[in-house]
Amino acid sequence: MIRVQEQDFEFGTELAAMTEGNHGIGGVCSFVGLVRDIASGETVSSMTLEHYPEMTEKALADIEAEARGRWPLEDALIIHRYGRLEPGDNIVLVATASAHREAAIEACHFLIDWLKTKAPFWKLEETPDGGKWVDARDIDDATAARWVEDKSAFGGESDAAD
Amino acid sequence: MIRVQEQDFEFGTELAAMTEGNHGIGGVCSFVGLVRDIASGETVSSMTLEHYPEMTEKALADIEAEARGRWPLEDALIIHRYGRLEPGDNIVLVATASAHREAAIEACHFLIDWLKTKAPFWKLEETPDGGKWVDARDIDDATAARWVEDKSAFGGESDAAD
Amino acid sequence: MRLLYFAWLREKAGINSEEVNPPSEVATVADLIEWLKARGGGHAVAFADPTIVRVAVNQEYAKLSDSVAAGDEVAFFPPVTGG
Amino acid sequence: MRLLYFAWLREKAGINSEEVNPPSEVATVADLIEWLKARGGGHAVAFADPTIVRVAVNQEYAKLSDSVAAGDEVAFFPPVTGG
Repeated sequence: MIRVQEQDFEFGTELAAMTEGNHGIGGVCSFVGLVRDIASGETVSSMTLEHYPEMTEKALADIEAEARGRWPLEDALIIHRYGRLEPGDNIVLVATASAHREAAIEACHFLIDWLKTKAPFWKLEETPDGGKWVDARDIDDATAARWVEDKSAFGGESDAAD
Repeated sequence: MIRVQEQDFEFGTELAAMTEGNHGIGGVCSFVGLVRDIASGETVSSMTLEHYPEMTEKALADIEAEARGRWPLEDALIIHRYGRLEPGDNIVLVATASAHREAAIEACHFLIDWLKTKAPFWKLEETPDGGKWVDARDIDDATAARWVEDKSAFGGESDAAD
Repeated sequence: MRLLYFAWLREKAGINSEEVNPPSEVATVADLIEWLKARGGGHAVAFADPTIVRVAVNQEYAKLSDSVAAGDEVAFFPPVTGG
Repeated sequence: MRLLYFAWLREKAGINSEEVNPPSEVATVADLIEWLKARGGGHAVAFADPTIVRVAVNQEYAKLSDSVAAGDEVAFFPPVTGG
């Protein structure tokens, strides 16, 4: 499931909902991204996330479908916020549930890496020097590219087409 | 922080406590292990975790210290339950917080892999055929061994002795 | 053809969205960018370095060589930073 | 010397813990296991295949060649399955 929203989320509630009543789940892996109060050595007072609404939900749904094709998941969840956030605020929640811990962990890792390079969001950080658009980092492309070549143990055995 | 306890935990509360007031955290990765209702094709009605109390806390603290030495973590948490559990019950929570998402994800993955092979717990599954001790799997040793050789980007640059 | 601009491309172009009717020689994303640059002003600044511009055609990521046609929605933006 | 048994080793040995005073020739973990096996009964069953027995001396994982001495706490158990 994917959700794109301005309001906050409560991950205890979200994760409990994933596992509720499904006793085939052996592991749930989650990642929460938060706004830091410092970036590149500068104080950050706020971060505003802009996105491309007509495209975002489709892009996130494609990323979720890719993960479900690669790993045997019982459930997958992506919640991505937009709008103005402050340090300590939640930005994104990714969670994966599987019978097997490796599948849950790898799929969660994959989802957050691909969000970085494939989800149409842009971040404007407010610093003492004014607003600065966060640069995409080459390292993020490299990290995401790993999932194209280095198939995981599960991914390599998957029937899914890539 | 590590905790070894019979009672359940509520991971929303635990994760919120990790990030509360620390705006240097950019990512929190967590893994929850749960009791499945099936194992090796057999129905599991309960799982009883036995442990070695005098050793468990020390072993978990060593594992946590190893992770903190390898990755730049703002916080790390391991909660491991013992006693009689039923399908759907939580067994273990591992959570890591870092300024950087890769550090949080890799450290979380490391912690759960090392718990499998280094934390002195044993699991007795109740099935229609009676009680069965869960075998340690060779795959778990292989997975944990990866962290000895394949140092991560962060781990490889760490000052920590191994 | 509907054009959308995001993040600093939006700021430099000075516009969120616009409807355009490029001439028929504009057949690809690259052609469209050159045509927009030639309009000067904010567009010339926004597209000064096309290598750092990312594009989506009808909400799908596109390459410079991909086709564009009347009725398409074409979005221009910097490399994305989701997550 | 205090001995502890866990999981199926505990069940096979038929005992949780015991105090023992092995002779001075028992210098290593391997020696201790052989001495315990020689006692027969549940211990012989528990230690039938020493390669699948794991050991901790004073709450630290130990190898078969590691030393044991009076006053030590020695625990025997199957490979652990935490997490």
